[in-house]
Amino acid sequence: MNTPTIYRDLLLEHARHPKNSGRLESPDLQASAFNPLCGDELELTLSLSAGTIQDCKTQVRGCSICQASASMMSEMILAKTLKDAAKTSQIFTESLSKEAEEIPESLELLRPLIALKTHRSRIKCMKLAWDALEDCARQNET
Amino acid sequence: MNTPTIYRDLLLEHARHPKNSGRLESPDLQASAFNPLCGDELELTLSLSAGTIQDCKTQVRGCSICQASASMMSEMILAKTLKDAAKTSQIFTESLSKEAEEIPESLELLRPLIALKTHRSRIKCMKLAWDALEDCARQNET
Amino acid sequence: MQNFPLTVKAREDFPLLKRKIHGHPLAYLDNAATTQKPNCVIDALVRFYENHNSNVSRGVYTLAEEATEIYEEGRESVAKFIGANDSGKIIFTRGTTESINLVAAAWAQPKLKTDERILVTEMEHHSNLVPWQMVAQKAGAELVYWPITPETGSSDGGRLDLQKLDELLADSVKRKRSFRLLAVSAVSNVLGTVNPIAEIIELAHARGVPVLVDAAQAVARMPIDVSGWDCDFLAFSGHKIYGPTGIGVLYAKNERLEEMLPFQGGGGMIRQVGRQTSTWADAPQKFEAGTPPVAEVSGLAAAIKYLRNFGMQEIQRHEYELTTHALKRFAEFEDLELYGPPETIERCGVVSFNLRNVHPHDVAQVLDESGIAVRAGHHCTQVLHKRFGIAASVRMSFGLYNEIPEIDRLFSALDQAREIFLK
Amino acid sequence: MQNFPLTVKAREDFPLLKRKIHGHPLAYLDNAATTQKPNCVIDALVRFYENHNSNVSRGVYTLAEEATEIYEEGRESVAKFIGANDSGKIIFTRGTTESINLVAAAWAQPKLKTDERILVTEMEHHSNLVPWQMVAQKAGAELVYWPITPETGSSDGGRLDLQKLDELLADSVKRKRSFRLLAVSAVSNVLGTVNPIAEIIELAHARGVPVLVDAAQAVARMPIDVSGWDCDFLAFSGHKIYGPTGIGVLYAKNERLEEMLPFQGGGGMIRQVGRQTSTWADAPQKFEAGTPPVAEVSGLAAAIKYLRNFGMQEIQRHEYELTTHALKRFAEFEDLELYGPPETIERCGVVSFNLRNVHPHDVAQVLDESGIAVRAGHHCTQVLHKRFGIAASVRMSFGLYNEIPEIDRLFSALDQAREIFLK
Ligand SMILES: Cc1ncc(COP(=O)(O)O)c(C=O)c1O
Ligand SMILES: Cc1ncc(COP(=O)(O)O)c(C=O)c1O
Repeated sequence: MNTPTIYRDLLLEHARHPKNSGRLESPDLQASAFNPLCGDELELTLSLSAGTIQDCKTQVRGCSICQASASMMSEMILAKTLKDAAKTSQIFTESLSKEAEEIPESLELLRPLIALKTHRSRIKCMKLAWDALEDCARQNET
Repeated sequence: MNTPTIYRDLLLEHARHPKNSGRLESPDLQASAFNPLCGDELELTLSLSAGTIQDCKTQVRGCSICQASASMMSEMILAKTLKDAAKTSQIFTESLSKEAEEIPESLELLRPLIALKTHRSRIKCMKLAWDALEDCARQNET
Repeated sequence: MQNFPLTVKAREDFPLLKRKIHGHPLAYLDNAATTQKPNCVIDALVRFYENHNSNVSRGVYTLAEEATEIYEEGRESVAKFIGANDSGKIIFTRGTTESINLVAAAWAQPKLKTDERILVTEMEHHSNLVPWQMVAQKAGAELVYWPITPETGSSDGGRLDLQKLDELLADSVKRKRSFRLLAVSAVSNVLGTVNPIAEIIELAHARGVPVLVDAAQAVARMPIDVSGWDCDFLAFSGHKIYGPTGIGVLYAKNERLEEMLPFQGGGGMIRQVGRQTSTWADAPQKFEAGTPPVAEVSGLAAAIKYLRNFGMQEIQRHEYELTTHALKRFAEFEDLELYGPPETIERCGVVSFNLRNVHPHDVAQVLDESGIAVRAGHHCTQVLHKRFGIAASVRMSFGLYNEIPEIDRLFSALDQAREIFLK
Repeated sequence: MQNFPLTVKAREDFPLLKRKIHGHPLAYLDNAATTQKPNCVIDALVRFYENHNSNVSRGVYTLAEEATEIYEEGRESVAKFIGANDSGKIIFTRGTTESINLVAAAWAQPKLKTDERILVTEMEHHSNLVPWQMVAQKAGAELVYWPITPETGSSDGGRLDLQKLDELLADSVKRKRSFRLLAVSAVSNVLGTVNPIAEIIELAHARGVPVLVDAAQAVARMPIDVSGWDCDFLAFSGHKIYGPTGIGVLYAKNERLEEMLPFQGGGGMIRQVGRQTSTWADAPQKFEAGTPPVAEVSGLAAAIKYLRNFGMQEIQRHEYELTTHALKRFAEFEDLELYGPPETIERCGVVSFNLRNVHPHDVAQVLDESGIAVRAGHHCTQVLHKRFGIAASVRMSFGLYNEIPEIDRLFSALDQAREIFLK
């Protein structure tokens, strides 16, 4: 993938052994995301307590990048408020734009993903889990 | 018009003083033709006797080529059977195709027009009167 | 004779302008039909095909990513060029005609009710008339014409009168027969009239009427600002702004985009396809079924870059001076009938006329013999021509490379037409 | 290793094939998405823009006549290429997708009755499915699927069974729910299946059902004979037969042409335009509203000439040998799932597969690192992919310039994918 081996290994590790994989039994929020270009699908289930993400799981049918991103996300958002998690998602989106140069400190964990941003066709794969997260945040607002 | 002056003068003479211009009072057949590219219009009126064209007139709103063609046609078809006239029209059409090299003897009179056939955009102008003639022939058949 | 630094520089960029026609240098004065292409546009096409050609959006390999990038950057450059704040509002089509048909089929048709009407003007191009006729007919509705000001050749001929628009709009409110849409061109392709689009849109919106702007003639001739105008839809063609054929643009503002049903069905515009029903991608992809014209988009982006280098204000000024000169020359001849506003201030780049008692075809052919390319016909505006009581006219229309001597050559060549047909 | 004189000669003609990707020579194996362009096609575009560019049909000056000639000669060369006896049956569109939408809107929609149905196959591209879904939905009608033969990977998987068609047709007669149309592809863009079009049309016509042939994949791969087949409609894209983007073709036979209402409204497709109603030009102009893609037509004509120089039979044989080789290689690997007929005789040029337990995206990206361009995804055939119980697949598809070593490189690079994702 044309990224330093260390990043690649990190991603593959996540893809092979995804964190928080599956479905919560009785989630407070759930959202699906779909990539029309390849048919990949992802379902995110969350449980909340006073606005804070208590538990989360992702069920992924997707490529290694999509799976790794979902796995990393689940690690990052646990114990965050849903609002903060959604904000992280936005910062992640911004850091994937062509112009963005620096990677914000708060996204250090996502560096292996962001390193792949020159592969513009894979951005949607990286974002699928985060799209579902933002969807949950929207649901919670209304 | 890039054709020898003698042809051009012949055409202009016809255009300026068109033969058989106008409308027959009580025609046996009549047909209109229309050029959608420039909005030119032409009306042909014919009187027949036993299949032979007794009289004909054309009412033209068109360019010099369209007018000259109508004028020449009216001269050529008078006293011909409508069938023969329609056949002449078809031979004329063929002689306007890109491939046609020789001008058939029967069309000698139309040589100044046929000489302009390299101007493909003017073919429709040349054919307007003849289209109306073929329309009349079709009406007569049915 | 004035000196045009812009032109002198520009002419070098257009290889076709070097052509000789019947032994004469080409004076290309049919820019309202299509413009010539600068080297940078031709090069963009070649560069795309030689280096980046691939299908867009659906591939993860390098070439496909490059092509997708070129395509989406093209969208962004169009957005910036016409003042749209979001490239998601830019839909690529085949041309102005398809853009307008898209609005007709995907937005107007599903919405139009029998008691509604569509407002058009008498100066519209067939491409901004016939789609509305087709839509209206299917719905059992009708077109209403905003007439042009009456006196041909007089100082107020061939324009759109805002007061008249206000009356039409007020009347429609009174009669409870609302207008579903006002479809109006920014610049007439026959009269050259520059219509007051900002004011038109303001009046129409005050009565709740959305406005589609046919900017086919305007985009190459003046700055466009869809956001400032707040127009609902705007359409134009690549080939009329020094870009390639086969590419056009539809801009739609968000509210309208949301109201639009899909246009054509096929690859790229879907989300999920079931056996009987499907769901749709988001705009703009929703309206772009099938493999898009990627090479053409790269050429269009090159054309836009070229125009921005000159500056649209500069080009506008240039065409203004050419038009002024042409109108001045018309005043010299009694046998020339001029259509449209005789004041340069209200028109740009396009001048149509007739040489009395000579058919426009004959005039154009004689001009061609001197290497001057002008158009003869109804220029796809039969309603307008009928309004003037004529079937056809001769049209000269300018581009950024035209020069005053070319216009003078036209007036000289008209003498030959007089000589041949009127002697 | 075999030697392909055709390929060796052809590769020189395609500038893009000289590109290096990540340091490797490009192996372009995504020809089903779009083909690369030979120099003669690129040159045709440049020549048009540098020498003849002008709008068609409406001008009497020299340039306009040249452009019109180029456009109409392009129509003739397309007619000859697909065996149509009359260029008047050739309608230029934006691509296959638009051609099919044209038939849907101008022919099927006005005719379709609620109790009629449209017959499609499970292997159709979204562009030959979604338009029919849209038409059917508006009419309250439905699609019927002619299923593909069942066993994937077995010797009769992924084909269309003529006996099944006969049953479907007979059943429709019995139930008095006739098919308005059968829409079927000549070659599947995923399975590579070559469908027996002549026999299909014969069966359908015997029951009075018109047939639309989606020839997007077939036209670059085998001789086409619309007259011999007696097909009602045939659609294809320029960009998939080594021609430019932005151009497509719809062939329609006379009976169907006469039944078709206009498609889009605008310049060029009219006869007379009144204030409320208009009349239409004859076919094919009736269906070509707006400024046509003249440059693209000149490029398409150059592509056709290029293909005729090789001979379609020769190209077919070439792709047959490539496909045979690929299928032979597949037999070596247990972890590769192959879709579609495993016999070369029934397929051509397109081979889709999956590496078990590795996502197609990941496979394609690893192949790209070795300079091999293949497609990963559903290839605009979600219905077909669902039929196989998968979301996506990897597709390699050949062009006349591909060589056996490129296919071998792909199989070697698959080892790297195994190494990375399955170790
Ligand atoms: C079988 C088939 N039909 C239709 C299409 C659509 O062609 P286009 O995208 O050029 O309109 C394609 C290719 O994408 C195809 O392979
Ligand atoms: C004002 C106007 N509208 C629409 C069109 C149609 O544009 P196109 O033929 O590129 O679709 C033209 C030009 O032909 C035009 O001048």
